[in-house]
Amino acid sequence: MTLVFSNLRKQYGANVAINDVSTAFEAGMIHGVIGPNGAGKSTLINMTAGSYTVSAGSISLDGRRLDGMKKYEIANAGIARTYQNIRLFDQMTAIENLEVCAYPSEVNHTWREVFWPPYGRARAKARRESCMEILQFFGLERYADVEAGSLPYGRQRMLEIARALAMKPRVLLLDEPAAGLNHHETAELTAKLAELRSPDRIILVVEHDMDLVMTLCDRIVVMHHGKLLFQGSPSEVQASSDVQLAYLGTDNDIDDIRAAAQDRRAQLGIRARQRS
Amino acid sequence: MLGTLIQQTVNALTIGSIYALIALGYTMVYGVLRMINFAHGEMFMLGAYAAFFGLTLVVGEIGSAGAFALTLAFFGAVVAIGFFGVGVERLAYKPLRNSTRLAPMLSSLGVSLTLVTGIQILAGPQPMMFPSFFPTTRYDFMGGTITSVQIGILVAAFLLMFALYTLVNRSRMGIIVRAVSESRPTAQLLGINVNLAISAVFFSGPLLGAAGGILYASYYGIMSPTMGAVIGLKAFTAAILGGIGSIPGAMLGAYILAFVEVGGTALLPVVTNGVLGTEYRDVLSFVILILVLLVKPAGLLGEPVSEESMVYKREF
Amino acid sequence: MSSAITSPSAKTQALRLTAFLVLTAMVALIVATPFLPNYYIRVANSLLIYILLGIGLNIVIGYAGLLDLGFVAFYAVGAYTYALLASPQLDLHLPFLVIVCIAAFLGMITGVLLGIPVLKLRGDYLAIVTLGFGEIIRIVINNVDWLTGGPKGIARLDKASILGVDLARPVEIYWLLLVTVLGVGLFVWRLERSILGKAWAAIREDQDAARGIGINTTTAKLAAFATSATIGSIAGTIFAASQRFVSPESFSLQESVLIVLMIVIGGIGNILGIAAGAAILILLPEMLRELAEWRILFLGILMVVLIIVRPAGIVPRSFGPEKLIRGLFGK
Amino acid sequence: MKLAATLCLGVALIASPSLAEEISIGIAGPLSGPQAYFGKTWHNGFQLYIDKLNAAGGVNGVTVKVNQQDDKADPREGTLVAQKFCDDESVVIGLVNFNSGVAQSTLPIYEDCTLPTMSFGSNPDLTKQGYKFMVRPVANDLAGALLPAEYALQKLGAKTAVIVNDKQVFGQGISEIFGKNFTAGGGKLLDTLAIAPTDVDFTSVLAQIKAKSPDVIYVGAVMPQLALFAKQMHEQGVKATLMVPDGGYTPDFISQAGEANVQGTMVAIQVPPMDASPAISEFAKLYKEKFGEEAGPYSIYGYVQGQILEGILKSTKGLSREEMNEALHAVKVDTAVGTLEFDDIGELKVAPSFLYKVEGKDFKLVSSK
Repeated sequence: MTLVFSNLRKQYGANVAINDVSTAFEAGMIHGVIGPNGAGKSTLINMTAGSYTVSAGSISLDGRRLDGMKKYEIANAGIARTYQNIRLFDQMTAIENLEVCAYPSEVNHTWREVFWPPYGRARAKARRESCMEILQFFGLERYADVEAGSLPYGRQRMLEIARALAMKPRVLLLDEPAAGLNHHETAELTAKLAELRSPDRIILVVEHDMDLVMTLCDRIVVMHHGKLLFQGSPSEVQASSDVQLAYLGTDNDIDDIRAAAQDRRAQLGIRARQRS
Repeated sequence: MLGTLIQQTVNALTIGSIYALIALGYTMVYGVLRMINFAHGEMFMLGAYAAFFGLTLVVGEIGSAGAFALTLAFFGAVVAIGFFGVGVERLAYKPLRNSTRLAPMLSSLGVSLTLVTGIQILAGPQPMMFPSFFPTTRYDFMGGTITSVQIGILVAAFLLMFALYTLVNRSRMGIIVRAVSESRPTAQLLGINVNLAISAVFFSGPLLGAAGGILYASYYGIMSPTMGAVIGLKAFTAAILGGIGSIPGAMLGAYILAFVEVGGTALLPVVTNGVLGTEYRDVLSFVILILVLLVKPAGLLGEPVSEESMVYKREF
Repeated sequence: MSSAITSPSAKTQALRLTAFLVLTAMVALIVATPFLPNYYIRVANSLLIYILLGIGLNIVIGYAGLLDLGFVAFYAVGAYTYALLASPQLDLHLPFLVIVCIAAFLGMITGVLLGIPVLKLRGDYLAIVTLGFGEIIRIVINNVDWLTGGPKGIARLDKASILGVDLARPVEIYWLLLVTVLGVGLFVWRLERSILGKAWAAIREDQDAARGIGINTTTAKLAAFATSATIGSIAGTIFAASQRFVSPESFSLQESVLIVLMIVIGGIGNILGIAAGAAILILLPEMLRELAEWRILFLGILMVVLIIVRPAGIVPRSFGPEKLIRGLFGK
Repeated sequence: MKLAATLCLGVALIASPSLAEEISIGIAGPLSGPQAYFGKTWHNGFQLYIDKLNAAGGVNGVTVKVNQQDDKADPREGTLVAQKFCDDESVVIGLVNFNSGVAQSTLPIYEDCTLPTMSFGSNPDLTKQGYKFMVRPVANDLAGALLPAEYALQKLGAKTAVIVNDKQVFGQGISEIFGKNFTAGGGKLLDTLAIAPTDVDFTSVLAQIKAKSPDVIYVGAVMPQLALFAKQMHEQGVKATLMVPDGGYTPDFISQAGEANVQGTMVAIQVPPMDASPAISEFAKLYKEKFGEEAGPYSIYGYVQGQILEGILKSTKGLSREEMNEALHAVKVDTAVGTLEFDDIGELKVAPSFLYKVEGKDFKLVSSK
């Protein structure tokens, strides 16, 4: 199973955000996408998930074109994502956030569920059980019946990943999963994500936290100014002089500050408008 | 034919100017609070009543009011309603600022009901005569007729809108208001006094609305407690048509709506060969609104909202 | 957390008592109403119709989070369906149940037809466009005189009857409405708990994220619109059958706004809340009828106060029928 | 729980006994909302006469209590009020519903509980449905629109007319009848234009009319639209004779439109001239004294209904609803607007009709029927 970007391009007017990116992501691995702010990392995720349209080039999963599909169709094709600014269903309980992911496969039985109570009860029970397993995996089972919006920030991050998993995805796109987490939580997250590595799943992580990326990822894609700068294993990336120059080099300090500022904003729960 | 055309154009411009004054209030409030203020039409009504009773209080008999007294009444009333608007915001909307979006909207419905009924009880439910703020003279012009009152309304409305536009774009307060409209949380982070901006909006919106109300009442020579409801709905439609949140959009929407209404009255029976009469005028307005929104979902001059930049996840 | 752990039984006890009191009061009222003078039965009928409308509109507003200000259009569709098919107007006199089915179907179709063009729009734009549709339908009804009688309306509608039993006296209409409200309420309650109901909630909370988990928001919203329209149309049919006269003034914008207010003041997304909201907005003005316009003033002020004190409504979303029943049996 | 309290309270109220020598009259109309003005001033007119009656010790010792209710001009609220009157046994006559639309939904209820009513709605259909317990003490639209059409054709020599109506029951009904009479008499109807009942701006409609230059414009609407129309018509330079129904027969019409703008306007109403009858001038004087404002356009009808009630109380055999109904149908009474009696379907036997022309600040009688 492979997710392929070929000659991918995104532009807003004259501003080119993604410029001719071609690469492939194999199943069974965790892929990291790194790069300075504005390099186009999140844009890649947003295009893959159908939040942004593709200006040119294509995205395909096992030969099936994803670009041009509607957002929900992409999700149903097996692409699940999390968001940079957490987007849970705040007034639904934690477990409902997961249960609702069964919608595409079960909606056709709605009438049976409504008019035939035994069937409804059986479905509800089955849904709850399978979702409870996922919650348990993330250590969230005691929050199952708590409203998602009232969970602590770190739990919300976890819950969002749990929701993505409840979609039984083939591709998991994580947009800065460690943003706003403290060291302890980041370590916990890293461990959980490592367990998610599976031969029939592609995992893509966009992240600023270098420790997390370097420990977790099997392969890293480095973006710079909308272009693909380098790809390879963590050690190769660390060894690459190009990457050092462009990313880990002189700009490093300022980026740390930016990343920290971004995390702080996320912590405050602000969903500020962003001009792309 | 040309006479009719000129006539209808002047009519549309007059009505459009009044719609615009009110639509501005809707759009500014929406800009800073993302709230539909259903009580805004009542500011329009209160403006007329305030001017009328202010005048009665000062001069005693309306008929004897001189130009000075009328001017004084006009400005006194609009400023009073401006402060009243700020007070209403403090009492009825501010406690709900961090609540759902539906809550302040429905609170404003309650305010609207209270104000209309309050005036009905205080001043009586009957329509009342309103003194004309301009002496009425008719000018015949290429077969069309223009009255001095119409000219007065056009001039006054243009001046007010120009003043607002200048304030918003040039003054410090205008910059603050625009910053808050752009993003309230960011403005807050930057240390901008958000409350001040909101108060400014709730002062100037009702002020313009009240001015519209006085012009309107003196144009038609009449005021009634329910006059705000109908015109408020139309102005709101205009604001949405132009793209709610956008100040030029509100003005554009108002004039377009006025031209659609006038054009509908004039042309519907002709175009449909009598099948649809003038009674379908409002249907035409709404159909045009819907068509515009289908092509431009955020109105004519509104900024489209991209999903990643949604300020609010929940729409209500 | 810790304070809750100290006295769980006290909390359960309190809940059980509340549940018991609320349920007893409701049952007592339902049973007592038919024995009251006709005026009270008529008031109860009015209340039940608004509860039915509230249940219908709540699907769109409370569950799916779409602000629909033109709900009254569907109410009008149902009412005029009955008026045209059971009156001297077209000299048609179909049986009540047949008309209910036709009206439900027409309501659903109208819901879908109105839904398709507007569901792309967000929040406030959706509100004004639905409002526009409501007004369009009212204006059209007011003007196609040859069919609807125009402003004069349609009078002398047939008495409703089911299987030979007349449904015309206030108490008969009361039973009809009660059965309908309970049936529809149960249906909607189960619908809310189904997977579709959960999808509506997700759309309400964050429709882009809902798309992101694979929900076709267009069809889910259309389903909400259609279900709500069907219920509104059924309510209209019963309204026409009980009033035996319909005219456009019953379907004004104010009615739509009233139903929205009812839902929000009572407790959005909750059937018990709708009943509470209807009680305040329909019963209270009726109780204060002698005060003429003062009652409206009072209502306006009360609205503002209630919304400020309880922005999420009198009955919280979580305090639904389920909680009531569970509370009673201490589960 | 609130509900329970209400209901208990209500039961207690109903059970309270009423005085034997006092009857209640239920009167329902819009007391809140946009039409509150009409309902209120109409009710005031009635109250005025009843107060006079009670102050004089009632009729044969029977005093009258007024049970005033707000129907908000809404058929649904109307039915609740109707049931309330029905359930209250002390109510023996209902003066009901300013709006024909509301009356359509309440009359069946009154019929069921045998409560006699004097209906205010002027739509001709109301009396054609076989109700045994209703009369209409006001002229219906058929009478109201005949005289102006005849006068326009015969006295003004008008050949063409344009009709404007507000698409409400009254406005549309009466203007259609005017149109029929006008064309039946040989006139030509150039156009019928509709306005919304909430409109205040008629300039665009007037521009349409101006292009057609009719001899007569008939406006089927109510105040204040009539005044606004007259004012704008003059301002826009439309030259035609304006004819309006009874709503215009009020000093407000002249003052709100502006004296100069309504000169020559014709108003049709069933009320004889104020100076022709001392009763009417007395009414106008009393009203102003009591309520501190000029009488509303329909206040005189309320006053007349009080006079009819007095007539009934004088002639009735007893105070039961049935007996009152008989007396109501058989009554023949001199009122401020002339002698009134009802035919077997409850319409006025002779519906007087008068046509006035605005001259200066006054309405001058030009024709009657």
